[in-house]
Amino acid sequence: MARMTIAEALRQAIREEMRRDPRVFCIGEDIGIPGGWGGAFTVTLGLAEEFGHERILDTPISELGFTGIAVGAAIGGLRPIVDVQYGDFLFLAMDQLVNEAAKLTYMSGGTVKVPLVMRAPVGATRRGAQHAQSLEAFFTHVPGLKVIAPSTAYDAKGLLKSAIRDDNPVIVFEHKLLYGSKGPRKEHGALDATGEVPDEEYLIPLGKGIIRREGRDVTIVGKLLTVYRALEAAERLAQEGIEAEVIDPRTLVPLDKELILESVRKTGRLVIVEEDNLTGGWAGDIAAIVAEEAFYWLDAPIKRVSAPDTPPPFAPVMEDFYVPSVERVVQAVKALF
Amino acid sequence: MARMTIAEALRQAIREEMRRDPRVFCIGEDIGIPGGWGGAFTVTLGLAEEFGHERILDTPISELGFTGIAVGAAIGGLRPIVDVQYGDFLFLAMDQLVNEAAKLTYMSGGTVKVPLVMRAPVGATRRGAQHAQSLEAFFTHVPGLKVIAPSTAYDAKGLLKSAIRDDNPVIVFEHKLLYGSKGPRKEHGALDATGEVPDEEYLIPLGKGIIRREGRDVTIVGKLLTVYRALEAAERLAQEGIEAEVIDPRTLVPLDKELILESVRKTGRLVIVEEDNLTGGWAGDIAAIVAEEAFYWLDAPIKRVSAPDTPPPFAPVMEDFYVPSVERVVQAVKALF
Amino acid sequence: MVQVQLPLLDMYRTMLTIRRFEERCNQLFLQGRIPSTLHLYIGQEAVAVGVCAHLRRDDYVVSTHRPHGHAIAKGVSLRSIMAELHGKATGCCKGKGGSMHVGDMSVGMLPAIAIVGANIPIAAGLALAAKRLGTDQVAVAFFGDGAANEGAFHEGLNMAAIWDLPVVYVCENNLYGASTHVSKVFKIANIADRAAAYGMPGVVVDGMDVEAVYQAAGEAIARARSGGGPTLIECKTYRFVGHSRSDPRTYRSKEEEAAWQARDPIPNTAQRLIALGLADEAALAQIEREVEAAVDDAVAFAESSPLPEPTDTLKHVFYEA
Amino acid sequence: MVQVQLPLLDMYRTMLTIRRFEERCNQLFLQGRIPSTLHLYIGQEAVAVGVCAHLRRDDYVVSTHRPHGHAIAKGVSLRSIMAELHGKATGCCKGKGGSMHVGDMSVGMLPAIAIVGANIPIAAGLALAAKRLGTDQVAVAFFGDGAANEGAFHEGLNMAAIWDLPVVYVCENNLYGASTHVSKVFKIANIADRAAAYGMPGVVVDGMDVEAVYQAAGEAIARARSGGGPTLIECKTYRFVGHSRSDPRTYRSKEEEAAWQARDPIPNTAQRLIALGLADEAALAQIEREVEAAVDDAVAFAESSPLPEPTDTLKHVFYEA
Ligand SMILES: Cc1ncc(C[n+]2csc(CCOP(=O)(O)OP(=O)(O)O)c2C)c(N)n1
Ligand SMILES: Cc1ncc(C[n+]2csc(CCOP(=O)(O)OP(=O)(O)O)c2C)c(N)n1
Ligand SMILES: [Mg+2]
Ligand SMILES: [Mg+2]
Repeated sequence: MARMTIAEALRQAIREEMRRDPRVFCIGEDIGIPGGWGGAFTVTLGLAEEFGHERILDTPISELGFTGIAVGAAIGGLRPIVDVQYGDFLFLAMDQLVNEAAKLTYMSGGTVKVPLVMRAPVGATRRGAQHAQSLEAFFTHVPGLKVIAPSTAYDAKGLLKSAIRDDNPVIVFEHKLLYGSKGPRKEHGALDATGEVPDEEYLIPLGKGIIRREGRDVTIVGKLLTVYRALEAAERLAQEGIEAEVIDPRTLVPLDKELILESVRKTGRLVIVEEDNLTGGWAGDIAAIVAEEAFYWLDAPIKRVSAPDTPPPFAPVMEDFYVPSVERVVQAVKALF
Repeated sequence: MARMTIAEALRQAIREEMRRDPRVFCIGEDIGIPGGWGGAFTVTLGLAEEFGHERILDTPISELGFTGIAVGAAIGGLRPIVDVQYGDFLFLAMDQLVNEAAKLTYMSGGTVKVPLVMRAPVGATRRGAQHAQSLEAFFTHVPGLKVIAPSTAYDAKGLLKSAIRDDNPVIVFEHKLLYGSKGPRKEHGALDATGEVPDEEYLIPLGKGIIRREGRDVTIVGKLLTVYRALEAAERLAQEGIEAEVIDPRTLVPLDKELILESVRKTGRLVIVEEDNLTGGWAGDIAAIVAEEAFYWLDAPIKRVSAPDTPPPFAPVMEDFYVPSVERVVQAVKALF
Repeated sequence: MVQVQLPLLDMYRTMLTIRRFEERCNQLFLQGRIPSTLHLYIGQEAVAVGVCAHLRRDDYVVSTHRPHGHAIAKGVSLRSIMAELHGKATGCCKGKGGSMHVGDMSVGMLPAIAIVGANIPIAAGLALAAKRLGTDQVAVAFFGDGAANEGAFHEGLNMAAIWDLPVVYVCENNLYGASTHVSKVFKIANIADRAAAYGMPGVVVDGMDVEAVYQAAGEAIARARSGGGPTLIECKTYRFVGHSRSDPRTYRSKEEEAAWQARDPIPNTAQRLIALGLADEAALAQIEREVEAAVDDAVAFAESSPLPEPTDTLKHVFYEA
Repeated sequence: MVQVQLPLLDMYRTMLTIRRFEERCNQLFLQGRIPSTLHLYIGQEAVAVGVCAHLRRDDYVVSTHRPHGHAIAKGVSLRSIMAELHGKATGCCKGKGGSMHVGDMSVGMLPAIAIVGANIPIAAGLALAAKRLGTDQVAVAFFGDGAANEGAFHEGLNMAAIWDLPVVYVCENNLYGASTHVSKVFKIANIADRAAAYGMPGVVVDGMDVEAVYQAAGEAIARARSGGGPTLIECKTYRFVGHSRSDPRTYRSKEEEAAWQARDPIPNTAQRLIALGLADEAALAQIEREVEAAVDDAVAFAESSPLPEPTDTLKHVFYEA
């Protein structure tokens, strides 16, 4: 067992998979430059020293292009791990992800495989509207893509390793405030998401959620940063006698629907918390599933605690209003009783 | 009054607004070429003859670029109407739409305006995975964009005119099977969506939905093509004694939420029908709103009738399975009783 | 110029196969026997054939919305293409793809990409894989003049150049992107000149002359295969038919069409074969019959093939080993 | 070369203002008094200043993640920039934008665009509007070497060229895109050479020499304003500081930095001013004091300004007349 940050856990996953399989390589901006930062959040730091610059491949600033190159490389027999410095830049690469990566297996009648991993940092961190968005809902909506969203170091490692071995395109959303990036890349307001990671190899299968806290009164579903908000809210609610069950799906596609449904069937109440904008968010999907499949078990309306329908603002005082707070989660839950 | 197709109604709206306001212009691929088609679905046919090639501006195949040019032109005082030949190509222009067009007003503290209209054809029409997608959910999720989805000629004209006069970016989704494009651009399987359009000028305000059919037993919400599927299903259900109310929101952002909530409060049952993929679709959002805000009026689970979570397949026999059928709507409704 | 042994007779046969195959497609389409839309390659056959004549089975081709010619030249079976166009379960994409996505990776033809320009970085990626795996495979991307104005062209060519990837970019400049003439969207005369922006060699070739295409492609492919990096080849060509189904082509003149028709590579190559003594009229007639028979066979195969099950829609979203 | 009357003293003052303003920003940042991250322009001042010296108030500038220098050169008030960096309600974007989005349309400076390359087509659009409205305004897009590898560069420059738009593209080649040296991502020596791919004039300029920048920009802006179309100007320059907050710059050598520092446009211009008899030491000292005072004033304004209300978050999603 070793205690490590999510950034370290991701790095270890990449290192182990690169050692295990020579076809695995990383491609992105500023990921392997000697003297550089190992990507925007240090995840690939030091890997070029071990694997060389062919396998930690620094690119021009050409998100559409290098994503397309990764698609081709994946089809050609490699296993690329692509990254963008901020999730917001995925909009530039969206054609390659949605129209090509996600569809080529299907369009080919199942003969072509595209084993590609796309890593993207999300979340608001004082940088304003173009470096802060949560992108999950744009991609959970795309058939042919798998989507993971690890919130602990243990999960980050186990899920990323599974993603790398998967024969399909997998998008990994990583929250900037959870990385635990150090030194100059440390983030203001970051949470301590360090955790124990076993020394022996392990994988976490895609599609398995986890109950982070058990409770009988209400189900709170969170992902990434909002798992922590939900847990904190649960502690506060417990003091008032409300026992919340907190679920972290970890994988968004394929979704561990049963875990959520079972919990709601037990608690009868559901609050979904995410950092993304309310309208069209992933939370709506969870609400819709439950409203269809666990309707008769519900004792109260389903609540979503999301960011408002605005772009992420810059000023800290507004950003703090934008990002769902523990207080908002507590209030939403209490409104159900 | 004149009977016209949606393509004609859109063309008339553009013509009237271009006559009214010299700042309005069209920009896109193959929209004004002499001897050409007037865009992929004839909407701009003949307009270059009246307005010249500066105002019906044919572009290179550069979706990101000409969308960005439209953003700049809008800020600079013009009122661009941009189009892509198929909605699927919006993924190439997504950065300009999401990161720039939608956010510049906000990022500037409300001082910059971006009066831009983006027109995009959607829907499956025997062309396979890259020319068939429904794109609505990708854009209703973006704060700062308005989104309209007209399903009749009357609405198409009135809404597009409002969109052109709006000081914000508005995305217009148009269904290929509803255009009524003629001659060589006629679509197989097209519906007759011709309708009466008044001779005198009218506008339809953004944000006002409409009840297409009244009923007391169940609310069916559709948009674009699925409004027609819902209406047909309603006729069949009526024969079995179930009176469905069919709602067409027409504008997706801002949404006429009250119209839907009121209807559900009356009927106690809700089915949402859309051509898009189930997971992450717009239908989920409607379900979530109702599960939160009209929960105590619901007598049954909320049902979504959507395309399955697959890319659009090519073979007609599979495409027909993919696109929600009247039969599926009927079954979904009956399952609620 | 290097003297090469031209497989001219083979190339003639392949060009003719593409031509006859597509003429038949068009007929079937007009009769309502194949659905959807078709982007025919008629007129441009010398390009696909001149290039693919150099390719090994394991080399890659990445094509566009107009892929039939490339697919045939790369060796995808006529049967499986025709069945795909019919939306049959026996199609090269099991009916999932359709005309714009025909392909068959077992002969190195990726299902075609109908997003203009999107195939350009993908081809670079295939080349990157080949280079990294040390296979000496080459990737070829075909694309039109229109595609050269997409951002994907810029980003893809630049990375191909800086990493010396074994990829050949073949721009088929047929003067039009849909209805739009190149003069409206380029201020430069030769798209090949854009290669200089990436430090890549660029060459202009007469795309109606299969021998010229063969020559230029041979050099570029040899360079790519031997580690010399990418090339941009611009082939000046022309589609004799509409952009897609039932395009009346009123955006261009009959004179222009006639001038290009006069340069039709198929009769011209026939004449060359005779002039060079590589074939006589009888041999050509024999080829014609064989090609017709192959097309007939493909149609018969397609028509007698089963439809997919409706629920097959749900298959192949994810890859299964 | 055309002889121009150089506003050298004004340009010196503006360069110095940018320098002192940003040095102060950096201090405040390190003290934790301004949040977020900063991309400082220190070292590149001659570019913004040499270009903007030609611009009218109603001309447009569209900038990047590194916009302070462009904003100051275009005339955005120091107070409103500093307040924006502090996240105050009095900021030029009311606290909604932050460092990467400073701008003020009342002086023609669009809120900066922090998506690398995305400002390039937007500038072409502003130019299109100016041309159509007949205002003879010019738009300038500043961007880095890194941006020249984005698809937006390709698509934007091509359309600017084919439509003869009044736009000037100023590529500030400071040798690095973040930590990546240009030699890793370009196979060509001069980015300006890419202009040829679009049929546009391209020029290389010493970006450390404000007079040279002024000269080249003057020609390009005059050409644009008079209907002669766009130009790509590549300014060879260098940022003396890190890419963003607390960048240890370990990807480049101290020698390289020192060599460029020796070409610092601010002391060099000071010397020129003295040599040309346009200023003496006393006058320069006076400018220095005035600049310091203006920066002090901006900081005082920012610090004493009110914060936005948390619920202001909900305002300005849509435009209200
Ligand atoms: C990104 C994108 N934009 C637009 C289209 C619609 N479209 C299909 S083919 C075509 C013209 C392509 O021109 P070119 O690249 O010259 O190829 P050609 O059709 O001449 O073979 C267009 C605009 C598309 N498929 N993809
Ligand atoms: C589309 C996009 N990709 C990546 C980034 C992250 N990023 C910010 S600045 C930068 C380097 C930009 O280099 P260059 O264009 O040379 O400008 P410079 O920073 O040198 O001024 C990068 C990669 C971004 N903001 N936008
Ligand atoms: Mg063409
Ligand atoms: Mg740079």
